[in-house]
Amino acid sequence: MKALDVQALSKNFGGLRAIRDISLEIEEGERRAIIGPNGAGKTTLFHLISGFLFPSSGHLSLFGREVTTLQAHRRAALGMARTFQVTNLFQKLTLFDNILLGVQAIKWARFCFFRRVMSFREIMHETERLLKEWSLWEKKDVLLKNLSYGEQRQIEVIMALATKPRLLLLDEPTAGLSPAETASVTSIIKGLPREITTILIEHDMDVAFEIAERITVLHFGSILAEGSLEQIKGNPKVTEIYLG
Amino acid sequence: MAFWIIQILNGLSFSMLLFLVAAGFTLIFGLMKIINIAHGSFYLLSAYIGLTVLRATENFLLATIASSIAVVLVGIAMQSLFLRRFYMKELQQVLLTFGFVLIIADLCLWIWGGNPMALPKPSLFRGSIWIGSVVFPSYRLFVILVGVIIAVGLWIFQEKTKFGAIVRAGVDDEEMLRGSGINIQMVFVGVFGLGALLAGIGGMIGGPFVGVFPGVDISMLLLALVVVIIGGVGSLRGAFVGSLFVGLTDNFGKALFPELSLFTLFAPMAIILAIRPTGIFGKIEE
Amino acid sequence: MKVAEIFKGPFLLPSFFAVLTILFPFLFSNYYVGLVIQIFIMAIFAMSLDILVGHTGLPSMGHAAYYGVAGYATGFLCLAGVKNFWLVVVLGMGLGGLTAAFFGLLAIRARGPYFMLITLALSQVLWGIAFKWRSVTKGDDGLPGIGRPEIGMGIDLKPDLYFYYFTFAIFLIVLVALFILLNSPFGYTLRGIRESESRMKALGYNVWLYKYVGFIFAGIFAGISGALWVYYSGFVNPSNFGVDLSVKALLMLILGGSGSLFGPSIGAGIIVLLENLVSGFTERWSLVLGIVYVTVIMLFSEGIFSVFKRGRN
Amino acid sequence: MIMSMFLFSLAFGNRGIAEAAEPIKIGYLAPYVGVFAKFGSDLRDGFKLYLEEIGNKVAGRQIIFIDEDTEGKPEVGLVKTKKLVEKDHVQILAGIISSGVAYAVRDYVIASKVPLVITNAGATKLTQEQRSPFIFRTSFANCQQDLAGGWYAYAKMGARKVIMMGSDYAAGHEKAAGFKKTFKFMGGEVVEETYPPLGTNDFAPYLAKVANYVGKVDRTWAFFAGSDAIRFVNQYQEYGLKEKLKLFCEEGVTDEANLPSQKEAALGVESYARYCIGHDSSENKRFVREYRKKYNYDPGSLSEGGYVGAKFIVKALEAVKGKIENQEAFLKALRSVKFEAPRGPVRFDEHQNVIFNTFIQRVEKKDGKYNNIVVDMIPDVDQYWMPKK
Repeated sequence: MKALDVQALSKNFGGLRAIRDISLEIEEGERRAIIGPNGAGKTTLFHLISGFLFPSSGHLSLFGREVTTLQAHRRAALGMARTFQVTNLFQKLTLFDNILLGVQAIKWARFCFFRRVMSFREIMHETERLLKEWSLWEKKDVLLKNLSYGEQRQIEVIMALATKPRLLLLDEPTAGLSPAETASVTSIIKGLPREITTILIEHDMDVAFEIAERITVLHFGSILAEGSLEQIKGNPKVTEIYLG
Repeated sequence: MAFWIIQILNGLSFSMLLFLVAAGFTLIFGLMKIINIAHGSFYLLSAYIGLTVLRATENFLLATIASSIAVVLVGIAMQSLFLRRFYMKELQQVLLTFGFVLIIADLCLWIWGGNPMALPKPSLFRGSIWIGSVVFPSYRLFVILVGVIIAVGLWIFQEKTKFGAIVRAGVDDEEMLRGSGINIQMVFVGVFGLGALLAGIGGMIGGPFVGVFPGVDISMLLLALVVVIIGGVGSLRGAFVGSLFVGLTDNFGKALFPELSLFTLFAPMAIILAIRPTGIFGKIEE
Repeated sequence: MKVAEIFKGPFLLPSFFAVLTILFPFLFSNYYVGLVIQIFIMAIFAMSLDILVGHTGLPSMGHAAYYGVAGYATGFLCLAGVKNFWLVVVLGMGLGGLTAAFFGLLAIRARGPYFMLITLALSQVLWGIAFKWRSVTKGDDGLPGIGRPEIGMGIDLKPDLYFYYFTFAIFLIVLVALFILLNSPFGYTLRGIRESESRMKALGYNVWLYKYVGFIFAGIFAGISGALWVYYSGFVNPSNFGVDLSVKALLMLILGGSGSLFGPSIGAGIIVLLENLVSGFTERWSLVLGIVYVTVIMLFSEGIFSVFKRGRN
Repeated sequence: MIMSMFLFSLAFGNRGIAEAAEPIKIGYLAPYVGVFAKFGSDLRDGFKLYLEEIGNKVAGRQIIFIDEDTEGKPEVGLVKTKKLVEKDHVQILAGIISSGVAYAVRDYVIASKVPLVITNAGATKLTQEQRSPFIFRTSFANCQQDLAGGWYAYAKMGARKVIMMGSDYAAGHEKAAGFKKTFKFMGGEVVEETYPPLGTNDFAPYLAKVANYVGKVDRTWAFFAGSDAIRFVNQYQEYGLKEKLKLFCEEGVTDEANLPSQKEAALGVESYARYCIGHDSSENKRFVREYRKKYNYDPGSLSEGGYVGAKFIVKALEAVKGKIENQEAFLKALRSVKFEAPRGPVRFDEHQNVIFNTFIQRVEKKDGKYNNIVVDMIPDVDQYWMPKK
């Protein structure tokens, strides 16, 4: 069954045609990277897939279900999670509360208003487990704004995983990280369970090749090339647009 | 027949006054995104200062100049010394303006007392003129004239001058304006001063028929709010159309079915709020 | 946390004040007892607003709308002979919530300054109706002669002393209710929305729905304070919808520190005391208040305790 | 919760005031802001004039006069009344201009058992269905002189059809009802009634409608108070209606307090009033002379209302030798006070509302000054007065 099926998708901002007639199919469990120079339309494509933007034309279906005009939170409820290129977390809340909101997002308990969160055992334990697994437990009471940029990038990924997604969209997860931090985030992503389909936007070619099995190259809003690592490495057009 | 002409002229004169007050209010909100609760206080202060100068010199023009200068200085001081510190923090700025309402209102009460007063009309427009079989005060025609002149002036300022273009850009996308290297704080001071000036002129124009009394600041603020919501937030065209609508509805409401008159003001506002929260010409801010 | 823990640790200071407020009426004249009743009622009103401002990041400038609706409901019911407090206050809360449900549909679409403008405008629509619909609301003269209610158990609320303890009890109930509401999953979600709506949407939360339900809760709790005020003063008129009331509630949050449990109550205490005691000393009390408000915002824009908090972390 | 600490230190132990010949505290409520501001200060000046005449002392006890501003708003009036009773512990309350404020404070005054002597607010029900032994009125009920006016318009002025314009608050509607009752009783017809809101600045829309009735009705009845009255009379002349459709209004419209701002616009306007400055009794001449000497402006009906209110209270205090604490005796004494006031003989009816003669007056200009002169007088008018057909 296809995790994501994109049919002739395009998006115009007034005169600017940001996404031109893109079709894309990603199998369940696959690890796809979308690469391309700045302004190729990578993040816009992500917004269209995740429902933050609605397409001018074309269709989009998630695990076989038509979602073209479905609101962002409804798509997330179908098992899609995403991270943001610019860190987008709850700065004035503690690390524990941040992850808790992720864990709670898929539980019915989230609507409860007459019992304190602490009384929901499974939410508290799940949050604790996640934090311990990522060895961040001792920083659980620190306000997020007091954590380093590197840690915050890591938490973006943890937050997405907290909702137990079937499809994970990662928007430049290693942007602005030191080589050591990049290595640790890359190994975390590689270590994800196989059944989670992962789509990765990456500016850095090496990271893309490290994680993904297939690559799609985007250029001025349309697909320049698509294929396995070897096909893309050997493709002259790809090297041309990168080396320019 | 004369009844309708009189009513339309009455309505128009009130509309022009509303336009002066609403135009400043909507400019300040459009660009700086704050609800200036102290906007009515400019009307109050200007009318009182104008009254004092008029009593001393009997010269309406001189009084208008004096009160306008005073009010603009107060406006600029309020923006550059206080509101500026809370740039991008709308809630704190709005609450600050509420503090100024209390200060200005009580100072005026202290200096000019609590007795409602009316400014004497300019000597040229004291009489009344005949329209058909009915008499109509000439001062109200003067008010309509001043309103139209200022409306045209503002239109030219906004469409033709450089500062006008900057203000329009700011209203549309303030972040972009900041990005383009223009000193945004100077633009804010300019707009706040202009808003104060307009409300100040409104105070002088409204002085003779609406009068000046403790509480007129809040009632003027509410009227400006109704005009801006109906006409469209942040747009001068909206303020003009809104003030025409409100001025005429209020006037005909009072004349034809008086017991509902205030309600005829708020009902259209409620309807427009339900359909299009930022008014006819306003921009939807999702 | 079991109940016992509540009165240990962080709750030591507030429980000391609780005991003090119980002894209070025996130490002060009826006038100050009346003042503290006003503080309790205003604290409930400010706490209800804080659901929106402090926890959801929605700066409502028309919160007096629900306070006034519940006030008029109390007035009409009482004049129609309904004496039972619980029935009236539940109806007041219901009407407050209903008004918020209707206004929420209009206001929640907008954001930040536009949200402030629309909520302000909506509350003034109700002011206009109350002021103008003379045949029903008696306009500016309002509805006088609203007696104190009966709460069963044979307690007569006419003397301010009993009404004092009754209002204090309602204040505590609201405090605990809000403590639970704001620490429930729903409360956490509201704070998540305050911090970043887009992140919450990406996690799968229906952000509009939570804001809407939060808006209704704020209306319901505001209804309690609206009803209590009318029972305390025995009078309601269009000023119960006043702009000054909505703005004063915002000031209480800024002063006491929004987003905290006791912030709104502290802010309410300071402002009610300021208004009544300052007017006792000088005829220019409104000028003094204006200056105090401006100075407070300039110095403690995150609330009076932000100065200490800044030091701590 | 810091307010408990704050209060604890502030007000501990303010009980137990020294015994000696305790002063008598009178709490006074009047508006010094807004539409009724001028009326408020007139009412206080008249009240204080009498207190000064008796040296602020009754039976050896000092009188302390504590003054609070109601801003003419019912909710503010209630808060200030509570402050006077609970904080200042006043023994008598007096004043109140607006009927709205009077209704708002009624229940609290009765509950706290402090006698209230209303020196202006004509709220009718307070001395009728909602009367109480604690509430007295020395000014007028909101239909009292209007009943006489309605009869006079029909019987003496020959008016058959009128239009009516009143201020849209308690007093406006109650006074209109009084005038309508006797005018219709005599056979007159009220063609139209309009009630512009209190504090209307711009009467233009209403006056344009009045212009339609020129030649179709005999009189325009009007009741507005304070600054509304000033604007109404001025704009009535501005729209050229003064000559074409004569006004016949309640005294508040062309009261002495308003004449300096109305001047020419009020000349010749007739009204019915409980007090007229032109009344030539020795007591009135003395009062007018003293008032002008102390405040150098002309006393209007509000000034006289304040003066008479103070005299009623002091006369009752003298009757009980200053023992205000014996409330039963004080109230009984107050009920039976009778004396010759500037407006003429005054006494209370059994519902504790004052009885007086009603004047018909007209504004005349004499050596540059505008004043009301007496045209006619209807004796002994009380709040239930009806003409004999």
